[in-house]
Amino acid sequence: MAIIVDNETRLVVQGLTGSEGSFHGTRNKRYGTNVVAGVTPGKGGQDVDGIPVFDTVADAVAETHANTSMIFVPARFAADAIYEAVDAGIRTVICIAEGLPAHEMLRIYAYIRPKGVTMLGPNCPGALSPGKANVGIIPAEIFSPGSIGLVSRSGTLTYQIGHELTQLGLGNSTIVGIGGDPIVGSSFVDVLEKFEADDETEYVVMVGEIGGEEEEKAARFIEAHMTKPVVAYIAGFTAPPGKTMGHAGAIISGSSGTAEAKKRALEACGVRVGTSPTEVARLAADVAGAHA
Amino acid sequence: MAIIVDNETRLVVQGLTGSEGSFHGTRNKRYGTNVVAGVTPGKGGQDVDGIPVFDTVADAVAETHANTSMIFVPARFAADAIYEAVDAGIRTVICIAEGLPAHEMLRIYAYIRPKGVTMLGPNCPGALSPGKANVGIIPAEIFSPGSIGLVSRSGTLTYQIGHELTQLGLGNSTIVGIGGDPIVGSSFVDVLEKFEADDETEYVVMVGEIGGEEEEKAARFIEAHMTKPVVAYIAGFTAPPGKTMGHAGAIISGSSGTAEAKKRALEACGVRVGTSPTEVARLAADVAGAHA
Amino acid sequence: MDLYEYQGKELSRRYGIPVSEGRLATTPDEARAAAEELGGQVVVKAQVLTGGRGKAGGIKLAEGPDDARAKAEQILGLDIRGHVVRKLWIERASEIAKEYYLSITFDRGAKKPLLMLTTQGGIDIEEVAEKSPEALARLHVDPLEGFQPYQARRLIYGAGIDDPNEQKQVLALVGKLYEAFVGCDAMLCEVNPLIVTPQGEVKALDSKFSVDDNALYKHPEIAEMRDLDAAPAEERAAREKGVTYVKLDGEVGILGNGAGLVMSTLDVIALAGGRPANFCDLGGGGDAQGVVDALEVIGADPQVRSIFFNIFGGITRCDEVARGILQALDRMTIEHPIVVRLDGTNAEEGREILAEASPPNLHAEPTMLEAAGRAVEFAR
Amino acid sequence: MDLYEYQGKELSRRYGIPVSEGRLATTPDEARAAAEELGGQVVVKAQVLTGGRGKAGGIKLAEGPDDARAKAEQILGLDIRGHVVRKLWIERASEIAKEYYLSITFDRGAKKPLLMLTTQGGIDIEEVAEKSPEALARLHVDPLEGFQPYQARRLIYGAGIDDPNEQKQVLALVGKLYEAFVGCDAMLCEVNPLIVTPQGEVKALDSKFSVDDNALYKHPEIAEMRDLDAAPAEERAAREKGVTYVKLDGEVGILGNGAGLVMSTLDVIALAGGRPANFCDLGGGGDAQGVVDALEVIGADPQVRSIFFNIFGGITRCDEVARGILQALDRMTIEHPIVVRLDGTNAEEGREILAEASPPNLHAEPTMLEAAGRAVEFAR
Repeated sequence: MAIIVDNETRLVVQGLTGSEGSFHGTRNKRYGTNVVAGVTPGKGGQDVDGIPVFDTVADAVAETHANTSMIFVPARFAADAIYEAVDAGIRTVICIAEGLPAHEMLRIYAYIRPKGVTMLGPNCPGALSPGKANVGIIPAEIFSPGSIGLVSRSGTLTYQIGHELTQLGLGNSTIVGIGGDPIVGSSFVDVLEKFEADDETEYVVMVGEIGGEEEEKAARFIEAHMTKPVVAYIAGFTAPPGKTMGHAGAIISGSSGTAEAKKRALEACGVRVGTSPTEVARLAADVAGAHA
Repeated sequence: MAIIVDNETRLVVQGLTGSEGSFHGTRNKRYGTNVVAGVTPGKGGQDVDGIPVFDTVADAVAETHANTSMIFVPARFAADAIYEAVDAGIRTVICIAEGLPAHEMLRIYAYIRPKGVTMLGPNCPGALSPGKANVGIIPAEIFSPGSIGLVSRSGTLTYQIGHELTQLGLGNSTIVGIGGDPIVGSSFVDVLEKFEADDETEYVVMVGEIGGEEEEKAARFIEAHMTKPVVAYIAGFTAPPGKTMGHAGAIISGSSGTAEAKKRALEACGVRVGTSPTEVARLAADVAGAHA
Repeated sequence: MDLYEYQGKELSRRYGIPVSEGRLATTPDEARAAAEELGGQVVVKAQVLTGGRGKAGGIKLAEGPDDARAKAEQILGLDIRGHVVRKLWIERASEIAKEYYLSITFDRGAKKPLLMLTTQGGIDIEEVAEKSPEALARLHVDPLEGFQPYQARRLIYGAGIDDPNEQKQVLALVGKLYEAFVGCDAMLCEVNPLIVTPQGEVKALDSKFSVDDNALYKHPEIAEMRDLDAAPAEERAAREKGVTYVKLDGEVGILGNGAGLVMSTLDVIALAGGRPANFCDLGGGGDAQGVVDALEVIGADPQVRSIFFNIFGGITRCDEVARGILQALDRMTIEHPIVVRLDGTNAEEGREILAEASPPNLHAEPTMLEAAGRAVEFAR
Repeated sequence: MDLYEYQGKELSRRYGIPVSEGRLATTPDEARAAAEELGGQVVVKAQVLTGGRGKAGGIKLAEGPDDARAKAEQILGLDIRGHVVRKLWIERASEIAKEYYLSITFDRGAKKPLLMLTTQGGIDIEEVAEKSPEALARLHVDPLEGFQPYQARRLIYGAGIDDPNEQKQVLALVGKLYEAFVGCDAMLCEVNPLIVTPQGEVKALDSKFSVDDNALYKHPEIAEMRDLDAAPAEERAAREKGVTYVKLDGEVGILGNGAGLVMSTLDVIALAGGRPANFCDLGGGGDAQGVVDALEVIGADPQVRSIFFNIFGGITRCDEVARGILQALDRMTIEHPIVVRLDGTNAEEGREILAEASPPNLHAEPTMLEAAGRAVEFAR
């Protein structure tokens, strides 16, 4: 089964004819993802590496029954692209594009949530279900199929941890990058809920970072609702208070949202927390070994 | 059981201290409606005929567990009042106030619909479940308890038909005035659906008028989903095309929306249509007699 | 509230929608002066709140000032579907390569604004919708999402506009029209035709705005645009008195409370073999002054031969209405027979009050059907 | 992007929020002239992008022009929490009867804007929230619903403001502040204190705006408000080069790709017993110029003793990064030892490229932990 992307995924790439869109779109296709369409206004009728391009998402959905969209358009067109996808009936939106104004994302979140649309991002690396589908920019060669669900706010940190897992012989059901912006379409809790329900996932590794309170919420959710073991990693123990560290998500306000506070919250809910990517991978191996 | 208002109704009146609000609020209370609170900003702590007044709906809900709101504030404050009620957790909003801008109502409708809130109006006479509760301005003395559900876009026309039913010895489960504005919170279909599910309702009388396409939609709904007999009345057979007849709802555009077209649509779906209030009451009596 | 073309264009201009330059004129001399100011060819356009101006001779091309004066003379005073032309819009003539149609309406069924665009503009849109529905691109806008550029793109591709330069202009124009639609609390914004000039410029050649009466309090500058002289005299008089009145063709004057009941009363009069002379709704009121006002308006219609007063008391109390009727008859002289039906709240008391006073030309009837029959008899 | 008080007040004024009249001054003489223009008592306020100005002596009352000049001399050049005062806001002094607090923030957890109001203004809001939470009225705004007056009423009653005249002014002010919040794409709009004068007038005495960097393209006039001189020199240099750089206190210079990985790298350095000198994220890039730019910024920090180059290739390809490093070393002289860890996309190729060239001060390590240990050793 896996979550978010799998063999049932029929992908439309919004912005397929752009340089990044075509690079990653065709890369996803070569991986085996069922990339059925691209959308670029004014370029309907063309194709990119055999993938037909349409003027509108509605046309793409009508012709190809696309059910998932990957968004690779410039920031100022991204909100429009997300609305277009959702209104055309797309059920899963993966927004790689970054730089969306937070107020726009606020409205998008409020708009799509009651519709039951699954969204990752903006500013996220996408989702990869090894052996099934890769939607986004995650380097698939680092990962192998397996039973660990991996969810993270960060891109390269995810790859680092995935790499360490692979080296210990552990594979993944799905790797999910939720994105580091202040408002993203899916929270840790949203993804943990899906992992809990997924029959291919047996354990979960959660990769958080300083700022916000999503890790704390995840801790409470894990304690209350999860039967599958979760181990966690939090980045930013040495980040000084009040400094912005690149991710808009990683702003510390007051004492809440620190790595230490998050670690304590998770441990209080029975989640083991590693202090380095290497350690969290070993914890995951422990858990997997204990349950094997 | 009845629908929309009944013995479970705990009513808060927004605008209770105004002249209309106090007149109808206390009238509803005397009828037996459980009027638990009023709201008028700045008048919290006062009371109207023993009904406590609060500054905000949130306070009223916290103190009195109100679950239904009747809105009696001037038009330009009505949208705010509706949002206040819904955000305070009120599940049934009955907006007697008229004159709401249509664009505001458009946004309200889109906002409350996914929340599952039941709304009647704006510009509606309210709902009456004889012997249980009366919320609004319907003169209860015309009606008696019984098994006919009555739903209408018009106020006085409803009273006329109710009066004719009563004279034939027929009573009502609930009388619902949905309001005549271009955008109202509940359509005929919404109310028919509730009547179909209500165990006290055995037959339904629907009172429509020219304009729009709600009666046509209702016809299709009745054919597809209703087991209970429905008879209908449509006002406006002699209304000339293109003239506005008071209700904003009653504007004819082109050939659709005429009384004749609505009558044909209903009859095509097996609904008997009376040509006068008297005839529709007789049809209802026929149906009730046949099923008795 | 419907706006004239020139008012709609004024609003369009405020929202950045390209329109031609023009001047308002109410006399041939003003039309001449306007044409002089504008220079070159101008179009003289009757300003009336109805369609079909072109076919009725209300739109004419003029070669220059003198010709504009002459054309204005021909058009002023024309009766177009019952509307007498009293104002002209003189605007710089446009070259037309293509005629499109664009509108935003309030779709009450879907409870969403509806965008429509077709390249078959300039004619009746119902005809396009009926004969070649595939040529009419339609799209609803979710009111919480608001306008998004993709909606305009779907319309443009759907309607088959394929020139990139036109696409770009129409894209911008749809966004601005939607802004105007929301910003003015409009129920309808229609541009027909939306033209493309031989130079590829896209422009609104006509403009039809209809604004929500309930929202006029937010837009005093639009409220001021109301042309009080445009409505028939009797409807104007009624409006001033707060009575909803629509003139019809028959002989039975009708007065009731509530639009639904009054419409039903019209139908019942027709069923009884008569013809209603008007629609007149007292609304929730029914006090003496309201009754006087309504009776004055109805009585002023020379076609009226009898009056049917049909009241069902809800908030309106029948005893008050009865007193109102008596006071009204005191204050004014009504020649016609008046048939009164009172029911609902305090109906008994109301009937007693009338029976006691029993004015000579007033006839009480117990039911709506009987009362209608009587009123029709009197009108014969 | 944080705005200065005077900039926030400029935006406040645009949205109709009452603020005191004032002038900007960068020298004592300008402060004197400003005070003269304004007349009467003025307040001389340090403009710095940090809090605690009052306690640090950055806000002073002046009796007139000469006094304003004197006070300006005292304040200009002050170091307030690491921010040197270079600008002053001279504003007409206000009499203060009460000090309230009002803010709108972006609540990332609730994914909604959060309104907060308390009558205990003027001090640290976290303190109020902690010590008397019941005094702090809080309410979320649904972004699709937008601001509605009832929200302001709930705040006002919740905070216990009971003077009707104040209620009315605060009601209007909350609405305007929300308009500003949405209209400017702000992440924070804070008024502390919101004062009530002895005459009962409600006014924003301070103003803190923080605007979403991602939305600045919509607001060129706000984008222009950015004070390039406010950030530390090295961060400024980095920004100009498109590198995300934050100066820290340690000795190990750090360079990586992706904020999460770099934060993790900082932690791993600390675990290995070292102290990171900076946070530096190359982002998705990693071409030669990016590497040069980043190395220049890091190398300019005199505290740096070694550099840890931690790359995990995703979109970034390790071979390109390796070439970038070599080109950078060609173009500039780096004295410090550089430890490089390459993994992910094309890591093999990257390592080979480095091994082949093997510049003297460059040390490749296979894992992040080992590399961190080595970099810390070099920094000792």
